[in-house]
Amino acid sequence: MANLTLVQAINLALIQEMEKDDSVIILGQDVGVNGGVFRVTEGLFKRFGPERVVDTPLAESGIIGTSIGLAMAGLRPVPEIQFEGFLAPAYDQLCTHAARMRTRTRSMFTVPITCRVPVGGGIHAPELHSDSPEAIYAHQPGLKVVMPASPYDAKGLLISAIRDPDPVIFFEPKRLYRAFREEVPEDEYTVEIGKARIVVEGNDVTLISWGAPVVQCMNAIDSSHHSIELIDLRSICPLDTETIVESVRKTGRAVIVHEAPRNCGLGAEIASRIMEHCFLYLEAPIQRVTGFDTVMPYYKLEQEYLPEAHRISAALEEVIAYGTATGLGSAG
Amino acid sequence: MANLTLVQAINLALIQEMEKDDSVIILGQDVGVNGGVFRVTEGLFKRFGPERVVDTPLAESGIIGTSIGLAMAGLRPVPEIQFEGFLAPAYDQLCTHAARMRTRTRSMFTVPITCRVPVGGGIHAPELHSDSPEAIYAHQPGLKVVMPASPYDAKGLLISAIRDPDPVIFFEPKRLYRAFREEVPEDEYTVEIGKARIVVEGNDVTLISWGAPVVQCMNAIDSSHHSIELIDLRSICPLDTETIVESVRKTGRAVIVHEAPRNCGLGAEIASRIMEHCFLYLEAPIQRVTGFDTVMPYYKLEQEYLPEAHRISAALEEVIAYGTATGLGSAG
Amino acid sequence: MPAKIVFHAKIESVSILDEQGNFDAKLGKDVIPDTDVVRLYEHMTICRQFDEVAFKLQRSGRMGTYPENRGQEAVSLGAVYALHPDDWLVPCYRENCGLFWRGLPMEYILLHWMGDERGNEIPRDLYMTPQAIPIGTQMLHAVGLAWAGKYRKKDSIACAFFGDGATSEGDCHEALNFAANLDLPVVFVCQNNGWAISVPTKMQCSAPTLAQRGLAYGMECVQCDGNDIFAMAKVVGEAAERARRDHRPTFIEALTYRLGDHTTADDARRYRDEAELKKWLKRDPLIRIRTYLQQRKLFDDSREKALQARAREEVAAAVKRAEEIAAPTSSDMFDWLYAEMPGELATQRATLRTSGLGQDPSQLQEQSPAPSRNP
Amino acid sequence: MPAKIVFHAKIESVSILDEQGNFDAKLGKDVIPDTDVVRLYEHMTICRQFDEVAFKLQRSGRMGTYPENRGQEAVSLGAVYALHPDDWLVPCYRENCGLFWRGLPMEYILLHWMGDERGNEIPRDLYMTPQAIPIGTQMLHAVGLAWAGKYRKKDSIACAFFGDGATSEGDCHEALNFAANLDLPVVFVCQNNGWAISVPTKMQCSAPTLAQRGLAYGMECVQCDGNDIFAMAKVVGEAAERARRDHRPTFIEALTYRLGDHTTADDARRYRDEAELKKWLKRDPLIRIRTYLQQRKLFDDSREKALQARAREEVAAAVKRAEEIAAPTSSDMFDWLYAEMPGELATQRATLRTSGLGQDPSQLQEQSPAPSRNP
Ligand SMILES: Cc1ncc(C[n+]2csc(CCOP(=O)(O)OP(=O)(O)O)c2C)c(N)n1
Ligand SMILES: Cc1ncc(C[n+]2csc(CCOP(=O)(O)OP(=O)(O)O)c2C)c(N)n1
Ligand SMILES: [Mg+2]
Ligand SMILES: [Mg+2]
Repeated sequence: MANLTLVQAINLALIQEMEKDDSVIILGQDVGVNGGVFRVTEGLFKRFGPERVVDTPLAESGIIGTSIGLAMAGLRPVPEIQFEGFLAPAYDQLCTHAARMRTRTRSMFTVPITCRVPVGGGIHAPELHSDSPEAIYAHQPGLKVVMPASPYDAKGLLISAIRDPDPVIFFEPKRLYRAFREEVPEDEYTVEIGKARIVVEGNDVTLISWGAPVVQCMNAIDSSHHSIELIDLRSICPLDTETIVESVRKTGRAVIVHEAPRNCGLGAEIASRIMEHCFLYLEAPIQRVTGFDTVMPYYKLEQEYLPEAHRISAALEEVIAYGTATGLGSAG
Repeated sequence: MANLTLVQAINLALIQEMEKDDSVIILGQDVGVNGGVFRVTEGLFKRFGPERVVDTPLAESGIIGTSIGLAMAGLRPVPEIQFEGFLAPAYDQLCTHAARMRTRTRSMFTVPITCRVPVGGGIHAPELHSDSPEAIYAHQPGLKVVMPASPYDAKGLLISAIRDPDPVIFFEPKRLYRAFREEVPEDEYTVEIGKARIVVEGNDVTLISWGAPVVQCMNAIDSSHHSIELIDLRSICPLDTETIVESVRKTGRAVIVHEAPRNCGLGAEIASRIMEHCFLYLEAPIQRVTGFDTVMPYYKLEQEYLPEAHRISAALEEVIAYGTATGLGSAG
Repeated sequence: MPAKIVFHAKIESVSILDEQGNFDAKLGKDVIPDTDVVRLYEHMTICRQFDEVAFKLQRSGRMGTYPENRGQEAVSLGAVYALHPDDWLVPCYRENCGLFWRGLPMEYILLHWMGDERGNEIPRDLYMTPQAIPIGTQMLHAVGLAWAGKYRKKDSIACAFFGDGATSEGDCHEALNFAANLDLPVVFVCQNNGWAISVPTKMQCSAPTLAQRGLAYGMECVQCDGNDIFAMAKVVGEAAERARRDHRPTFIEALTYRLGDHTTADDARRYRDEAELKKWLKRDPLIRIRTYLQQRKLFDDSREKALQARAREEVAAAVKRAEEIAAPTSSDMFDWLYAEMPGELATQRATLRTSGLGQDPSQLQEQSPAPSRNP
Repeated sequence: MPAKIVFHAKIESVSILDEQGNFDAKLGKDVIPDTDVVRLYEHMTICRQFDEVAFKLQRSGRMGTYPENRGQEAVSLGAVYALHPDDWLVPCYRENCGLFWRGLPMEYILLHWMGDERGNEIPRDLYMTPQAIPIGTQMLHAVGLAWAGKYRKKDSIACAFFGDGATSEGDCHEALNFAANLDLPVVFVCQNNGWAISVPTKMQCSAPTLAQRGLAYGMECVQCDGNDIFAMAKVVGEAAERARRDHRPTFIEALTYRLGDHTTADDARRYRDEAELKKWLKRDPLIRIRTYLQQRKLFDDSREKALQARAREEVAAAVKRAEEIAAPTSSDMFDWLYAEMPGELATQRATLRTSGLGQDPSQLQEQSPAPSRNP
């Protein structure tokens, strides 16, 4: 066991997978000597050499497109995209090819790439360094999308992602990179893709989030006297509907929290699934505490944009109170 | 009045706006002499000349990126992207720049472009010629997204889009291009962006769709003995929540139909809004009849993938029956 | 020296067997032995027949959109002829002739255009990727495939095919740039057939040649007569050697012409000058190679007749094989998305529905309406 | 002629005032009158002061990430000097010196990096677009702006600035290709400063020059000493004339060097050789122009002293202006999304919430629980 930050946990996972399997190679901008702009690949260039840790030209479509080719030939590339805003130029290669190659060729070709991408706001970065595009990639069948919220999960999920035979977008909440440390086993282990984690058990309401806002959810729980169940999704796609449904069937209420804009965000999908599966159990409308339906502002206003604890608390209180005052508890 | 197909209605709208305003120019692949691969711009090259109807290099990011520059300088470019699958290379320019320019510059620069894109399946086209990416663009604040389902709306919406001071993605359901004719006023008129259309009034259930599946919805209604209210969204973003909510508060039940995969599709957003606004009125879980959460198959199976009338009918029947048998009508 | 020259370049154009049947013996020496020329001619003839039949299949409603390859056969054939059997072929959709030469059964191409993914289920030992529909995107895959070969210290390289239109896409540039800067063994073969649907090449590249695209990357680049199978074989052979030996990429502009419409959905008469077509009909690669053989008495009319019969037979057999394959079943849509099927998708597969899945009917029986959980 | 030469090219590199202070009188004739050289020097000095102060603002927590411009001032300044006041400037983020010369108040740049969109609310009569964060994307906007000018038969052109790294992006290629093939009046100025964060230029372009990127498009292209304001002004001036006269674009590679870290978030010592930096410190464009002035007695130490004082004052005043601007209010997030605010967004703005919006509390009073609508 070591007490690691999220950055360190990812770094450790990369080292272990690279030692184990020489088909794993890293490519991207500044991943080599510089160790990545967030230092996630620190030390890897020295350890594994320039053939396995490769600085590429500044071209995201190129990074993903060549990774697809590398993967089609049997390697397991782990491309890094520097910020989620710069995943956009690779959208085409990801959705048009990576996601479809197995289907298109009936498994004759597969694309086992793990595309690492720092994600989200809260670090006072410039424009396009603070977005949360996970719903975009979840909407594309054929991709898997994960986002850990803790060092432990980061290591286990990354190892799963690298070993996964299909393309995985591995979003790293940059606000949590060094936010806290956690005991992380030194040996390799996996966290299953597609399984959510119940962070806190509770009975009054189910709180669902992923990535950096999980910490905000914890803060909201800490300041509440209600019994709140917190689910950290970890996997965006596939989504662990079962864990969510089971919880909401218990609590009858749900609040979903994410940084992306509300409109067509992942919250909508989760709310819809809950509604479909828990219709008869719902005691209040499911609430979404999310980024606003406007462009992520420059950093002076980012805190106002993000779903911080006070906004989560307000929604929790409201959802819990819903119906009780007027005796409509069983009306929903 | 003229009896026009959807293609002809769009063509007419383009002609009228170009005659009225010389800041409107058309650019794209094959839009010139060839009149577009679907012949939407037929005759325009001859009528307006090579300076206003411009064949460009084969590069979608380039088409949208230069359109952004043209618009920033005060023109109103109407770029055509040949198929929705090839909108993907322009995703970055659309979401990173077109959508954000006004916000980023506090209206000092604006991007009044109308990006025309054929969309959807059903015409036995090759791979990547049959997708429905509307939710992707709706998730990006700053874009507007529309999709007409009739010649009348096509003309009116296109004129609105061209005059709109902000970027609009104008999706054209290719399956409807020549599917039927409709009386279309010869004079110019607008259909307001952001307003849905109630196609058929009814009381038992609200059926919500847009684009080509609207026709499938009509077929389902024709074969049903229930009183079904059909809403054609027309605008994907902004979404006409009011019309939807009003209808569902009346019917208590809703079915949403779209071609895109279900996961994180627009149906999820609509269902969530209904649930938020109509919670106490809902008598059955809202249902989504959509494309499956798999890659749009090659055309031999496309009919099985698309939400055709029989699948819509099944959902309608089920939703209407829900709760009635067991007397749980008011439980939802 | 205030305004000094810091870079010099020139582009060569290679032709061996020209339109008039003149053969450059020096350049053409040992490029293709006579017996192979016969085989290549026969193969091209069969491909031409394939093209005609495919066109008719579309016209008679037995197949979807089809892009004729007619007139461009020598490009991919000459290239594939010059490559090793385990060099990656990364085609667009006008390389049937080269793909068939490598060993792809013809029914694969038919199945693809018949809207069936099984047309892309290409045996891995053929070392070819499926046809690429989104223009300009596949060259990056070639770069990755070549990179993997280099990483594994294999002798194999990758050869990407694409049109003149494709060179306008950003991905094309990124592919060339990656290959050049990372020293990767890729042969880029641009089929400049004069058109991208209705848009002439000069709107993709107003420079004197497309070959000079490669200069931007410090890459070897060369133009050649794409209707001249000798020139193709020679130029690609040299490029392949450079790739294998030095891990350096090459950009080849093959001058050719699309004798047909863009696809069966197109009507080139709307935008193309008949005179241009006529000029190029005379440059048909098939005529040229036939002339070569005739001049050298390597082929005659009776062999031609037999060949035509064989072509008809082989293509008909391929059509039969393609049409006899049972239609895909709806479950096929779901079965190839991931290695393991997620639960929700399995439900969709089992029910063929996206609605109603959450309405566990047992809820209605077992549950009393929404119990209140509040204190 | 079987292997004939079909294209020839060469790239020139232009230098007028070199590192040693040698001035090429012939090439440099009439490029910049002496009085202007003094003004340009003064301006550069103020910009250098701005850069230092901005760096410190970041270090002391008063500003976010900042990319130093130090060492690259002559590139944008020489370019903007050579352009007309209504020629579009389309910068990246190392063109402060040129933007300030055009008239952008310094506080705009500060506000931008202070995380405030008002830093981009640039008066339209300055004809400049906001700084571009996504690398390589803005050149396409320059192409569109130039196109609009041509369409409107205006005399104005567009000048795009970008780094060596940016030339690897597909969008860069598409921009160059559009400009070349559509005959658009654009001047592309590539600031080759040796690095893209930690990645050296040779990984963006392994060709001998970056200038030759332009050869791919049949575009005029030239290299020049970017730390030589005379060379910059001359080369850009000629390119601008070509654009105005012939509507032809030009690709200019300006050789310069990033004397600082990539941004304040970077530490170049991790990847950069100290010796390289030392070499370039001697080529500082500010030193060079100062030497020129001194040789010609156009400037002296007392003026220098006064200038330094003025620089401190002006920059301090700009900082004051930037910091005095009241913080944005949360409604600012919503107010600039569309010309007209959609209803749902207005609700979000009014409530600053995304939850609870649909829970019309009146429902609870007015409605009896979900009435059954079924017969
Ligand atoms: C990214 C993308 N944009 C547009 C299209 C539509 N399209 C199909 S083929 C074609 C022209 C391709 O021209 P070229 O690359 O010269 O190849 P050719 O057809 O001439 O062989 C176009 C525009 C596409 N398939 N992909
Ligand atoms: C599309 C994109 N990818 C990555 C980044 C992250 N990034 C910011 S600056 C930079 C390097 C840019 O290098 P260059 O173009 O040479 O400009 P310079 O900083 O040297 O002036 C990178 C990779 C970005 N901003 N945009
Ligand atoms: Mg072509
Ligand atoms: Mg640089």
